[in-house]
Amino acid sequence: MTPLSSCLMLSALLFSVGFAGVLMRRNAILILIGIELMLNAANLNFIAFWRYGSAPEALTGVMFVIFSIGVAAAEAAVGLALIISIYRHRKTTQIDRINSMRG
Amino acid sequence: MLFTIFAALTIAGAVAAISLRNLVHSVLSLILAFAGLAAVYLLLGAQFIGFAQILVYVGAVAILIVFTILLTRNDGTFGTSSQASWNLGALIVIAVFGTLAWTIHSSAALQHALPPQPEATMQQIGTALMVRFALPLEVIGLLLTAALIGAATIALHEKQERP
Amino acid sequence: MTALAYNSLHHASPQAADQIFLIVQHWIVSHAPAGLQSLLAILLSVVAIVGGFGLLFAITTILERKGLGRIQNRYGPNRVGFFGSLQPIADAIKSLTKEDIVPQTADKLVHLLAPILLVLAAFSVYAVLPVGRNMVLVNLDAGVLFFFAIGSVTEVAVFMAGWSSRNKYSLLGAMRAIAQMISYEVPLILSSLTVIMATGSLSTVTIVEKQAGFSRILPHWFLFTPWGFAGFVLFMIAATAESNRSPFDLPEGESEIIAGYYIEYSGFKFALFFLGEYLGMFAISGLAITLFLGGWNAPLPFLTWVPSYLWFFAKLLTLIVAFIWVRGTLPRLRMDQLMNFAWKFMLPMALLNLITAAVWHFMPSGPVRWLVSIVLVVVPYTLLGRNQMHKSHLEKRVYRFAE
Amino acid sequence: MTWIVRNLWLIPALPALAAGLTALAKRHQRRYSAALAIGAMGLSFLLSLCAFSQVMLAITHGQPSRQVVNFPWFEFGNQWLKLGWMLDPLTAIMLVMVTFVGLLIFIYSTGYMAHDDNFTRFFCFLSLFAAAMLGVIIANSLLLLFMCWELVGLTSYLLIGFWYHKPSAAAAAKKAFITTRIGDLAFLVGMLWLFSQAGTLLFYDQGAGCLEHSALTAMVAHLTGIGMAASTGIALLIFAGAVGKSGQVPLHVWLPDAMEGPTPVSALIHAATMVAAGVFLVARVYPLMAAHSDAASALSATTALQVVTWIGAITAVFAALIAVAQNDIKRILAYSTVSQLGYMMMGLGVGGVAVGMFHLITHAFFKSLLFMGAGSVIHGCHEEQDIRRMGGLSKLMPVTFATYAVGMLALCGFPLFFSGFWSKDAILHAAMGWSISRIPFYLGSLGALLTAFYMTRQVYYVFFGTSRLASHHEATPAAHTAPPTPHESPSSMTFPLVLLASCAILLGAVGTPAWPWFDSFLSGEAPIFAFAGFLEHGILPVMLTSTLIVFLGLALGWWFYGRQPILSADLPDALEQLQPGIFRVLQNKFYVDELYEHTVIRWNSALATFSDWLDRWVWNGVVMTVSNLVLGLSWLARSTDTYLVNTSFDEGCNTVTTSGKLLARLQSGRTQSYLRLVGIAFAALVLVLIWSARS
Repeated sequence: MTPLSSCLMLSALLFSVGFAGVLMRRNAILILIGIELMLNAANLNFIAFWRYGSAPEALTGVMFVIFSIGVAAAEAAVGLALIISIYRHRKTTQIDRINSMRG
Repeated sequence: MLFTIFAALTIAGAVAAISLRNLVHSVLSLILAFAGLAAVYLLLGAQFIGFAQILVYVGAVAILIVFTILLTRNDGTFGTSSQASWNLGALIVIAVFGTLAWTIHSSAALQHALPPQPEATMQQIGTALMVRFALPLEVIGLLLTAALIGAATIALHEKQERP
Repeated sequence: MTALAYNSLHHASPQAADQIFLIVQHWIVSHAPAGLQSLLAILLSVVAIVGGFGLLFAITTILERKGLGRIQNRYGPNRVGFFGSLQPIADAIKSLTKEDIVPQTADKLVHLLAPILLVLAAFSVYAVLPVGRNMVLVNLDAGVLFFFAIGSVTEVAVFMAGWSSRNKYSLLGAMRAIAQMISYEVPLILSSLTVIMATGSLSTVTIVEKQAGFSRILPHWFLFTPWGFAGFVLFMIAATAESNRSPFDLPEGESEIIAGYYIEYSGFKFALFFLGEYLGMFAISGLAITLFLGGWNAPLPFLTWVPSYLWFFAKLLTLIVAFIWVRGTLPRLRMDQLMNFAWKFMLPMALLNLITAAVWHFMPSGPVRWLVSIVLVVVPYTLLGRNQMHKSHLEKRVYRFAE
Repeated sequence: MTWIVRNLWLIPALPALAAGLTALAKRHQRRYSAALAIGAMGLSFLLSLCAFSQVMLAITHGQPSRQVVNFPWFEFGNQWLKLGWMLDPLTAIMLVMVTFVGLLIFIYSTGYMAHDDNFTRFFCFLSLFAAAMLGVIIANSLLLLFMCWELVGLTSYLLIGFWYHKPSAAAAAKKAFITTRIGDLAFLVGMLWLFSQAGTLLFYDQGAGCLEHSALTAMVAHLTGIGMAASTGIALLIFAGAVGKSGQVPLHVWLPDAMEGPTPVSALIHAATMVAAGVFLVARVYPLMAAHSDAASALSATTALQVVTWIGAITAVFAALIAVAQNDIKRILAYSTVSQLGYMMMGLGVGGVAVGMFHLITHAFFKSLLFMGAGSVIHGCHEEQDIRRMGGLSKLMPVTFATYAVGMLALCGFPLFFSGFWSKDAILHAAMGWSISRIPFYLGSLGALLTAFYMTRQVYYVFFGTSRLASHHEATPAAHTAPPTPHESPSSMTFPLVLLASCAILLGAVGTPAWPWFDSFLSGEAPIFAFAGFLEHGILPVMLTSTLIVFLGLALGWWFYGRQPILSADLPDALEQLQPGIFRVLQNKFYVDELYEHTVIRWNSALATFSDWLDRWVWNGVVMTVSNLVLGLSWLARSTDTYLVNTSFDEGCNTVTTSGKLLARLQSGRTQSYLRLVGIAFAALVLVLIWSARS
């Protein structure tokens, strides 16, 4: 296994674990945790491709991750604010009880 | 060797984060996963990203999640979904991971020779951010400001509704 | 701590006193087997840091107790040793031999891990602090970033301690501490950004080197620029809040929430917390010295023969004495005052200070530059301060919960 | 065309602007609103002086004295309706008079209204009035004149009813508005007739105006069904408007009641300017009034002018008779105004524009002087208006007394030194030479006698004898115990009095027979100074006669009221002791109000009741029948809709709803199920891509 593929495998595993958290847990906060893990897996991919890919001096991967981290911070802030707001109205953070958008 | 240790730490933290029943334990495990990932970044030579990972994820996002957990009363009935949907979810996750793993394994992009450690000094990153990526940086700044105000608005509204 | 340092040793023999620790380290390492030499060098440095700052911790405790005693018109500890000078040893023995009590409902693992994580994080940041010429554990390219990143781990440790104790005072104290630390981290980082802008580097070593030299008698410290002075004051205020010291000691205010997040800790774990707190204070003071006070550089041109590490520790002790003095003088703030101060005064001032630094950078040197920069610092300070003073309207506190 | 002619519109526009700005002012911004109104008026006065000097220059240089500016307003059909303004001697003299008197009255009002809560509203209305009045004066179109005329009526209504919380004031305002409306209706009809005849409402439009030769000839030639020339009919209808506005018999009833308004209003509107607008209107359309066919004798007066003369003469005597028996200081002056307006009409009828207008101008000055003097008296006597309860004021209010005496002598026509003498003399002289009849001359002389008499009576009541104010206040349960002493008014009120008094004396000089400047100015000629003017036919006898008449009136007044000081307010009048029956008739104004009450108003209400009945039973029945018919039709339509159209449509809708519900099952609202689908889709997509790449 080359270093790149091991990095990618770690990323895939991390992504799958995060995805499992999103699919298999019902608490909104845990789902958010899963999403954070998936985002981190994506970041790892960028860094891995920057490290082992071609033209690393352009720093594209690093830049991408910097912005990704910024966006993730914003996402976490807004997501958690939404969870607090939902909790205030529905007295629950269980995602399967929040189905007012049901058709 | 080091990579394997940190990778194992990351995965262990991640698995614990999504499977532990206590939410605070979950977050603490998540911090472990983040820290492990930061170490992986350092191993890969991305010093700035590694420290930024710790600063943002451990120092901010995790603390934010902790605040949310403490601000919402979790009555203990949370946990996994019903058995059927749990099985279905597990199946889908395994399918996704299988496809990903198979794709990585069979990818032709991995046949390159190992390149030397690239340079990513702070000087370079700073120059790139300030020159080539100045506009995205501004946009991120705007986004963060908007998110800050938005989050505060969402979480702080309805002052009058309280009797 | 590598070949570069080694080389400089031999060519700079007049400064043997300055480099004595490096010479000793090198001598010890040269007797070890070749494969373990680098590891041993690092280990020796770590031991030196732990030992040195541990000793400083002991000195500071007795200094603080005696100093506070004098300020409060009493003697302080005066029974153990000469005028109570051996009190730290007695304290250490006491805390090591006391029973370690863990509450029945506590989350035992987290309860145990919290003080360890705190002390680990506190020690880790010393890795990038240059305590003397060539005396830094690792010269990281992103040293300041490393410092702040590891510093933020402290918050996690505090939360772990507060939450795992299953005590409402602990939890309240922890939440207060985290809120306070996050709030003051913003002005802290922003005020240090001015120095990073001025030097163009995140490396602590480079920053110190940029402050070497003198123009006539005045050293090239950033303290002696308008933005540097303002940044230093802001930094020190934020540092006081970061290390939970008076007047920002709400998280552990004895009269309000008993002792905050370490209420349920006793014996050795409590001593670890105590150690961690003080180490954090030393570290952030060390960073202040590095950023604004010229690091290990001598303050006057004719004093350069004094060993560099002595200068560092002299400056550190000065700052510690200032901390003790402030603690003995100022009363504690209220929570809302604390937050208002952080967001309505410190943050705007730090942001404006960034602009001041930029103006300073782009203007030609001369008295006009001084004048403009001083105006840019003093006018917002006056206006913001006035604004804060006049807004002291008293009204009923409104408590909000996420109900 | 000079600057002032092009920008003549500024003169009314400035007060209008001031009125608009004052309307926006807050109630407490008194100083601001007063300054605004007075400033605008002062500017208008300056502009008017410019205009006046422009006309003077034109006359001395022998240029045409009339200049007009016309502009199209809107298009209807294939015609343009045009409006415009003009500057001619008549306009110029009126502009100066109105702005000057208006300015003085504005200044006077700041003192008189100082304690009123609605100070700003008052100045807003006053400014609006001034704007409208100036608009009337400069209008070169009967339509524009009519619009401003109606605005004048509106502001008059607003100002009479200024103290609307007083029921009498509100009623007076209503009365004034409705009574003048009768005249204005005739005016409107006349205007429409004029438009249908002449095709334009512009007075002068380079030969095409309705007052110019071609249009007049056409109208004179056009005979109506009853054998009267169209021009005569139109002139009479327009004159009816003037009768209403100028308070001529039989539409005079509103003017005395209008004294309910604040005294500056009475002085400005109901003495100096607005009521004179009727006279001005007649003067303006004088070519129409005097238009006669070439066949008729040029010397004999036209029917329209005869009517004007008779109405004027009757009004002059009628109102003077009533004035003799009134006790309210302002009411006496009001009837005197009606009487003097009659003189002006008579002057227009018998002597032409110059004679009537000269009296208008002199009257404007001395009558506003008298009104403001009366206001000063009322102000000084703490809102007392009954002359029987005054007395002895000559010592307490010396300035007011002196100026009032000047105004009174001018009104009486005291010989030689007062302007009223010359203007009245001109009218009497013209009346004596009237070709139709001598009766107007005799009526005018009688009026002059009565004028001198009732003014003497008033002055004796008000200024001589002892103060009778206290007795009145003892009779009423007043809060304050000490009887109030009358006091002199503030300088803002006395200053205009003095200025007006000097004008009332000096103005006579411009219209003496020796130097008929006024006459020649109006006709656009340079004046000639010649003592020989006195020696012209009939001048000296008439002067002597009128002097005798005036002295007789003054002597009679002294005989009845001045011989013995009036001691008590409750004593009956000297005339009443002599002839109680006649006095009562006069005091009740010949019962004209009662006559109207029992005739016109009663008929009107009967008609209204009948209309109401018609409305309720006849028209309503028709409407109800139609509506029931429509209801029946709509019921039919609804049935069709419900049972035919809706059923099929409902079926379609149900189908759509059912299918929508089926589709909605896909959307469970649970995020996790969506994500599961996303996961499956992702895996499937990757597999498909790889598989397709392989094959």
